[in-house]
Amino acid sequence: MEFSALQPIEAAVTLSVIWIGLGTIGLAGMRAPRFITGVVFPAGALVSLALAVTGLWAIGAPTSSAILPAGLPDLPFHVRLDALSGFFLLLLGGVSFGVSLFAAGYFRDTEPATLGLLTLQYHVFLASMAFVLIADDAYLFMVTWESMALSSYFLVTTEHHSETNRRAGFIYLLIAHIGALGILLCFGVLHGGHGDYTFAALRAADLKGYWATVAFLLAFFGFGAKAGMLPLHVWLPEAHPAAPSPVSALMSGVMLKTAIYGMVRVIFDLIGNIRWEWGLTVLLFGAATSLFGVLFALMQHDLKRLLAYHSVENIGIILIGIGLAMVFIGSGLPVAGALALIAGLYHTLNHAVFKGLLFLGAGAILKSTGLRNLNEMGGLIRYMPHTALYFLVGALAISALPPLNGFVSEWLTFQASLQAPQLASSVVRSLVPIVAAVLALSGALTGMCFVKVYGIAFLGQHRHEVAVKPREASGWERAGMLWLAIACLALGLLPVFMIGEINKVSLALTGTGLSSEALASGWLWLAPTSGVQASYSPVVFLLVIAAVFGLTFLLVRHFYHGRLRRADPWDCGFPAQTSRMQDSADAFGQPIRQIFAPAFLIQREIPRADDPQPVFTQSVKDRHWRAIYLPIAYFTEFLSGHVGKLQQGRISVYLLYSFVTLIALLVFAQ
Amino acid sequence: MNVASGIVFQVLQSVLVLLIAPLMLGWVNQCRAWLQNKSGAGVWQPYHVLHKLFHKDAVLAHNASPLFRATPYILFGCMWLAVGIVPVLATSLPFAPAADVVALVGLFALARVFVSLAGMDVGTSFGTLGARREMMIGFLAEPAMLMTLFTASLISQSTSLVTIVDTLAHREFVIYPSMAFAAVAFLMVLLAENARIPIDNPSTHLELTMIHEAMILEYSARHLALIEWAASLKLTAYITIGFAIFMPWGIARAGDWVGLPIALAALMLKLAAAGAGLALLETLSAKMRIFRAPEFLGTAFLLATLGMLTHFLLEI
Amino acid sequence: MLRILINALRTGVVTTRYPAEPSVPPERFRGAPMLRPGSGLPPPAVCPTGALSEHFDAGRRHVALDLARCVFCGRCAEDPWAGAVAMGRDFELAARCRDDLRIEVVADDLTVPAAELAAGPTPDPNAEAARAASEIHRVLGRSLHLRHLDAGSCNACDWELAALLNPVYDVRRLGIDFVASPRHADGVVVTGPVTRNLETAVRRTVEAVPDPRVVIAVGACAASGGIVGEGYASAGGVDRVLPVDVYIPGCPPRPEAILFGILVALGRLDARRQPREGGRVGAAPAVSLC
Amino acid sequence: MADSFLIDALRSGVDGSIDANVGPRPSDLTLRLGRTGDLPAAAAVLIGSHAMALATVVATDETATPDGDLKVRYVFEPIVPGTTDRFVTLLISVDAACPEAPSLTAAVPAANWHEREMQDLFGIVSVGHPDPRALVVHDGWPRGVFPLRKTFDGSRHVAVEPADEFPHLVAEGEGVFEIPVGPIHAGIIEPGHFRFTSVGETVLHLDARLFYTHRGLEKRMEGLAPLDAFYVAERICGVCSVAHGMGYCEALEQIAGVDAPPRARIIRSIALELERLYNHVGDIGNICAGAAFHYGTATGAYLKERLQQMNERLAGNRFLRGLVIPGGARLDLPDDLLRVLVATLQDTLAGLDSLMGRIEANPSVVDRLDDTGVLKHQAALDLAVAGVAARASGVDRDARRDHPHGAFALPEPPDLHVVTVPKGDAMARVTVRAREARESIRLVGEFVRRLEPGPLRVALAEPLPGGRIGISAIESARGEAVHWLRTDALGRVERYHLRSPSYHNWPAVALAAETAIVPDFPLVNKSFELCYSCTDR
Repeated sequence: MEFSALQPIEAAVTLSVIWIGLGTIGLAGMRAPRFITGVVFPAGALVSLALAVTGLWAIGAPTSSAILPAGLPDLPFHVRLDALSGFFLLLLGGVSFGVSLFAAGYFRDTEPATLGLLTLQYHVFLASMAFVLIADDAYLFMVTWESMALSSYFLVTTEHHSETNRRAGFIYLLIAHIGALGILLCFGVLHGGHGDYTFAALRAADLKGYWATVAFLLAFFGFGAKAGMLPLHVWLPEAHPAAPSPVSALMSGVMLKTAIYGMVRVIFDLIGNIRWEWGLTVLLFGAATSLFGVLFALMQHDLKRLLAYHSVENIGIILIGIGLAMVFIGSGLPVAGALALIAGLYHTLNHAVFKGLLFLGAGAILKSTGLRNLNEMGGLIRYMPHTALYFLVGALAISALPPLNGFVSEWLTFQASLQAPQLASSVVRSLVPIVAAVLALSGALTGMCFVKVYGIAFLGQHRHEVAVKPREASGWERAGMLWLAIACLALGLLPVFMIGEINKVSLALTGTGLSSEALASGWLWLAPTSGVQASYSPVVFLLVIAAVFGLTFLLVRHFYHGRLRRADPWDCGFPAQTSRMQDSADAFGQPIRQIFAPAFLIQREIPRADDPQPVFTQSVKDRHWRAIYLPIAYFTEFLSGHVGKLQQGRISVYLLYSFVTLIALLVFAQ
Repeated sequence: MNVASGIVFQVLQSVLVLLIAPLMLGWVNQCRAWLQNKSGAGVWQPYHVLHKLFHKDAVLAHNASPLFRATPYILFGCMWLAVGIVPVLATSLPFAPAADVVALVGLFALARVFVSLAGMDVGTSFGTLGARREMMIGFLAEPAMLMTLFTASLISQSTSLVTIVDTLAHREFVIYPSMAFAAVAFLMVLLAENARIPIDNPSTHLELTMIHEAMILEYSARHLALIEWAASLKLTAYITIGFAIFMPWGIARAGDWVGLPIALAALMLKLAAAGAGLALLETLSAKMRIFRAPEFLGTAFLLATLGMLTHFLLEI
Repeated sequence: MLRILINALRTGVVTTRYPAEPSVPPERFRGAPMLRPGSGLPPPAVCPTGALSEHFDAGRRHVALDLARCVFCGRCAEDPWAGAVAMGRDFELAARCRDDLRIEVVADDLTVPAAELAAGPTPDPNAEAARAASEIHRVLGRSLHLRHLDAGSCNACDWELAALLNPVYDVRRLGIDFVASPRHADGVVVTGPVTRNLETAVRRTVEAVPDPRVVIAVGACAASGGIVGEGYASAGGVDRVLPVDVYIPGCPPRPEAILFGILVALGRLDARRQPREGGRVGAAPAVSLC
Repeated sequence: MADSFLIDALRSGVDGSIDANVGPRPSDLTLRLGRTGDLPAAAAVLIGSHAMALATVVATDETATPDGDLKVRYVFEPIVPGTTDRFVTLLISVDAACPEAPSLTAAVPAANWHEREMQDLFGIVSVGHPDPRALVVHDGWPRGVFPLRKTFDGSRHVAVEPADEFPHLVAEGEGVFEIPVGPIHAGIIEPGHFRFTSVGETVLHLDARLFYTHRGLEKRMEGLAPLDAFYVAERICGVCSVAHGMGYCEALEQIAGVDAPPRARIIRSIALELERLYNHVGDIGNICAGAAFHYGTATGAYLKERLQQMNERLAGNRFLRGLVIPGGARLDLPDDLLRVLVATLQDTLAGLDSLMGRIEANPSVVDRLDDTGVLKHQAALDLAVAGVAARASGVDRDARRDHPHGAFALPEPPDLHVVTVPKGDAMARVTVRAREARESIRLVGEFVRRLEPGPLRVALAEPLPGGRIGISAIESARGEAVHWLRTDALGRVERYHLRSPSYHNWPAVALAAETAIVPDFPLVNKSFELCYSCTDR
């Protein structure tokens, strides 16, 4: 009875505050690491679960909002929880549950001092993400946005003694703030100088002429920078690997999604009346991002960097979905738009789940072997079978293979793109399929990349002569991975339920959802438009394959026999086989290097034929550095000559700037 | 649709295709032998081979993982599902809604990923080398395949094969330029995906040049049998997909019992022709350099996309 | 392109029908030597591979010819022994047992019909081997995949094996094929005397073949060491390294001879060991399993 | 005269003494170096200023003789077309107690394997050799045991010992991996181990390890009566049976001081050309197999089969064994067989032309062959590459012209057109083979026309004169093979050495392969089509 009075928003706020509380407890109790790993993190995990439930609840429930008893004088914090926020809270809670469980095992061997701080930053990070999702005014949004950036920065630089990590952190924060400024200005434009900064006001404000487009562009690039969209992605492959693996999982899995949330919130909700030109922009940037992301992922032999580049790719795929939605809505096809939006959001969720899982898997490997370089791994399936299984699920999911979840969202995206014929402009109509082609290509390339990852890391012979045999991950860690693996399966096998939920989001956001017949087709059959047009049933899929598997197995045993003899691998009669005689990660990527050579910046030295000690070296770099960032760097250097006083290169200073700008705007607004 | 008849059709087709797939392979080999002035092993040889392989004792590498042992069964399952979904004889298939063309491509991708992983499992140079090449071919073939199928699906406004067949088969004959492009692209993809010349040489004896063979060098006995059978199923599946999209004539409508014998006859004729054509292609041309393969499949991809564009620009 | 098709069709199928129809080698062909009992038989020293041997039993000179060693050079059939030894045209010499390849005649007594003097140890019908052979026939009878194994041959035998795949012989028509991996194979055809440098490889390859499997020794070198014999670099025959199911004499055996041998190994044909003109002696088909 | 000029040049080139005498053949020259250290300098003079190439290197164990030393003969031959048929031998004496000889490899790359082989079989250390790894003897061969020393009993089997891994030469670097292939290959091919290092498909380095088929045949022949040893020589290699048998015979006939009668010479040459013909035709077919061009494979195999069936009718053996015999020819070619021969060659010619037409008209095949496995002209010269491989890289060498044998040694030899193509890639080697096959058909026709009735063979003295050396060079299907034979005091074979063309060509294959990608290696290999068995012996 008491509970029924409780609003989702209150629950959400409370839970986020509990997180902060847990963080402080962790800082306080840094003397007792066992307590932190054994209690605090599991507790945080439970909070995550509760938050997920709240989110699910909020999607169904009517929008609830509140005003926090905090904030600046006569500038209170507004919070609001609608279906969209609910969906993202669900994502945040669901993923962080698994990650926190994993962390409980993962951080066991961290030295207490670090652990205490880490716990604080970790939970503050979670809480600020939660607040970003429920913030209902630009002010609170920016504050939490910044604290999210800051806490994640500190997490990235946890191993701050390593130069590369510090550099990574610096680049991260730099680009994060370029983004933040974009967002800030966008709010400024939306605000247009009257009313206050509650989203309600911004929503009400109608922009005349090109100002709407300006706002869109600012929001797009502002959030794009955070999401790791091309060409603002360069921080991502630096920062994510640097962080401890659970944090990488959170950053890739959840934090990027807050950027997606912001994008959707601002463009669909605050700006409103979308134009298809905007959609096209998003679409094209999305396509480019996904293709480049996967191409660079294929070039990596550092597992975590590789995963980070895949985050770039998946952000691209999500953007394709959202872009399609905007194109359709912009050209007056709300139903198709809803389909595309649902595809985009569903992929947001899926990517959160499987990327979280994969980063946790990478963490497990790193912890038990101390390796990040694929060229030194191999044969891990024989030492860590559980991790191998969970990682396989994640790998299949990200490779968009049926019957797992990655495939569902890509399938929906394809279905959305096949609505193209309804479009009026023949140019857009024929551009959409090309984007679909790019999507197909990057999907296939992802498959190749994860065959490389899995085959080289888990299969074959162990390349790296480790003193101690790699150990299987601990119970907590396995629990975390198992949760996410199950999520991958569930989202893959029973997509209809989740799509129903997201449909509510779309209804709340755009006013339209899927067609009635699409929803009529029952839990078994996924038919986004109508059964006649397209349908897909993962369950039947899985059942048939499983049935044939079992049947053949039994029949072969029954009619013939199961005799088996173990022998050495076939070696052309040459006994001395070494682990050096299997493809390396770089070798596996070689065809791609060859085919897409123009995309990369390759330096290589090939030994001469008659060289007595031939040595081969090569490095593959990201063109964007040379093309965009170095010029800017030179320019800033040139500037810093003049405004050296401002340019201290210290993070605090940058933070100061952005806060000052923020306050200034607010004051000016008063 | 009458459920009972549907199930009968489904079972009938699944079993039939399962049984004639090796025959298809035998027929292709026989034609190739004839074109090489040989008397050939006869069309039934694949069955003898399968029979023998099932009888033999399997040999497994010491370090082979469960994944390695499971793969043949998974592969077989995937391919059988594929042929169960494609309307070969009739369009009334209860399983058909389980996967549209996109899901079908996904299915093949799943199989390819597993066989590649199995190739890398034991950790020999040939296995990994084969897996690398297979994935290289795969990632190029997959989008091309998707584009081809999209082009086909645009005409019937549906990605479900059943609908495509129903619309294309039972309407007055029209030649779509987009379909012409798509057909050529599809043929190229078919050759690549089934490890045929000019991409791969199914009868090669040189490890260094192998693609598909290299991955399964470690397999023996029943595992090998399943893989071979799955390969023939894959070939049949691709060819029947081709029929379903580009020459769906003769495929019986839902629950049309009278149409069944005609459908069967038509299928046999079409398969025989396709097999002979395949053998001829393989005799006429040589295998191309491994790095020409991307060009080849790139061309297929462009052709398919071109087909789609022509559809948008000319046919709407 | 079209020209290829036309050429192919114009040429038509050129494959032989052997073994369905017997094949007659040209008259200069040097097949199994035929020893005529008589004093004219050549001394062992004549033979470059030591295939000829003689021993005296009860004052009688026994001359024996080991077909496994013979390289069919025809030197023992040249003057002055042309009368005593003639090169026959029989090429279907494959046998399951080394001893079946021994021809022995009494040189200086014509009263005793040579056939009864099959002094060579009469092979006892080995039940185990018989069962093995029957299983091989049952499992591999209609599809035999072979792995070629060059154990140091002079490549003549290898070329003849390769010739089995050419349009004229096309062994595939008999369900026989050569495969890339021993894992896919049902047996190995070994050529060459097994050199020291290949001994390990030979063992490993046969080990890699799934059961049931056959080992076929093709050519004089593989069967006995042939012209190479035993030496610091050669084991002198495959059976010194691993058990052999069928020996195919010849230097090199012609493709049809190899084909015959393979079919014998499969139990699809019987080794033809019945007495011939000139006292070729051996076990009857029934007992040719050892 | 030329000799004195050459000798003076050498004398001025080296510090130690040189005593020169004629031999083994009247036209040849043997120069005994007083100081072994002079060897590189002397070799430099021959190769540099006198345009010669290394023909063969023969070591002999003469510890039993009064000299009580080991001797090494470095045989050189002129490579300028049209110079006289001659061999120049540099003879050095190596102390049996500490057997060391200076390495020529730096100056003469072709000497590389010869010196490594010497090291394995005679224990003669070549000082300063860049790559002194074992070549002929493999894993676990006992230390200090040298099979070709006279004291070693070649008839006893040396057991295989477990050994630590052979130090293959591989490339290093991030992501570099190795592809080991062989010794047991997937196809019906001879055994050899190839170790590629690569990142993906491009070959960074190739290290080939051969001599798996080393049967110790040279040792096997020692102590045999030369007439018995002939049957071994004929069986060193299957597809070079005629060439090697004939080479041995010519060396033997030199020692015996007899000449094979004209009819026999012509029959030998017919056999030699037939061997070349079926090899070339078969190789073209196999190259098509390498490119997976099934029509070409089948047609080539069919043409080859028809030729081999004809061989069987002519010689009673599909590899023409038993046609050649020391002292002449063993079998005559009566007119009816000659008619068969001419007829078969006619439709072989037609078939070959049609096949080549199909290949050249088929872009997919030509694309595979063009620029595949290029062997540079200079590399071919440095490595003294022989035969088709050399001529396809624009090196104009052909033993039939440079060292006339068989019918070419007759008073008025038939004119021979030596085919050369500059490009050095697989296509060039195919072209050379095709043209040479046509040339062979033409030559056989001419031989048949010249065939006069006459005796087939002359008797050789029994026993043969002792302590004599015979040397001969035969243009086999794969190029010039150099035979070196010496009889002992009792007229038995004391030492026989065969330097097959493949022996010099193998290093070239490794070189050419590094210009190609991994999956093209089989094609490159087939385009060279070398024998393992005559290399390993």
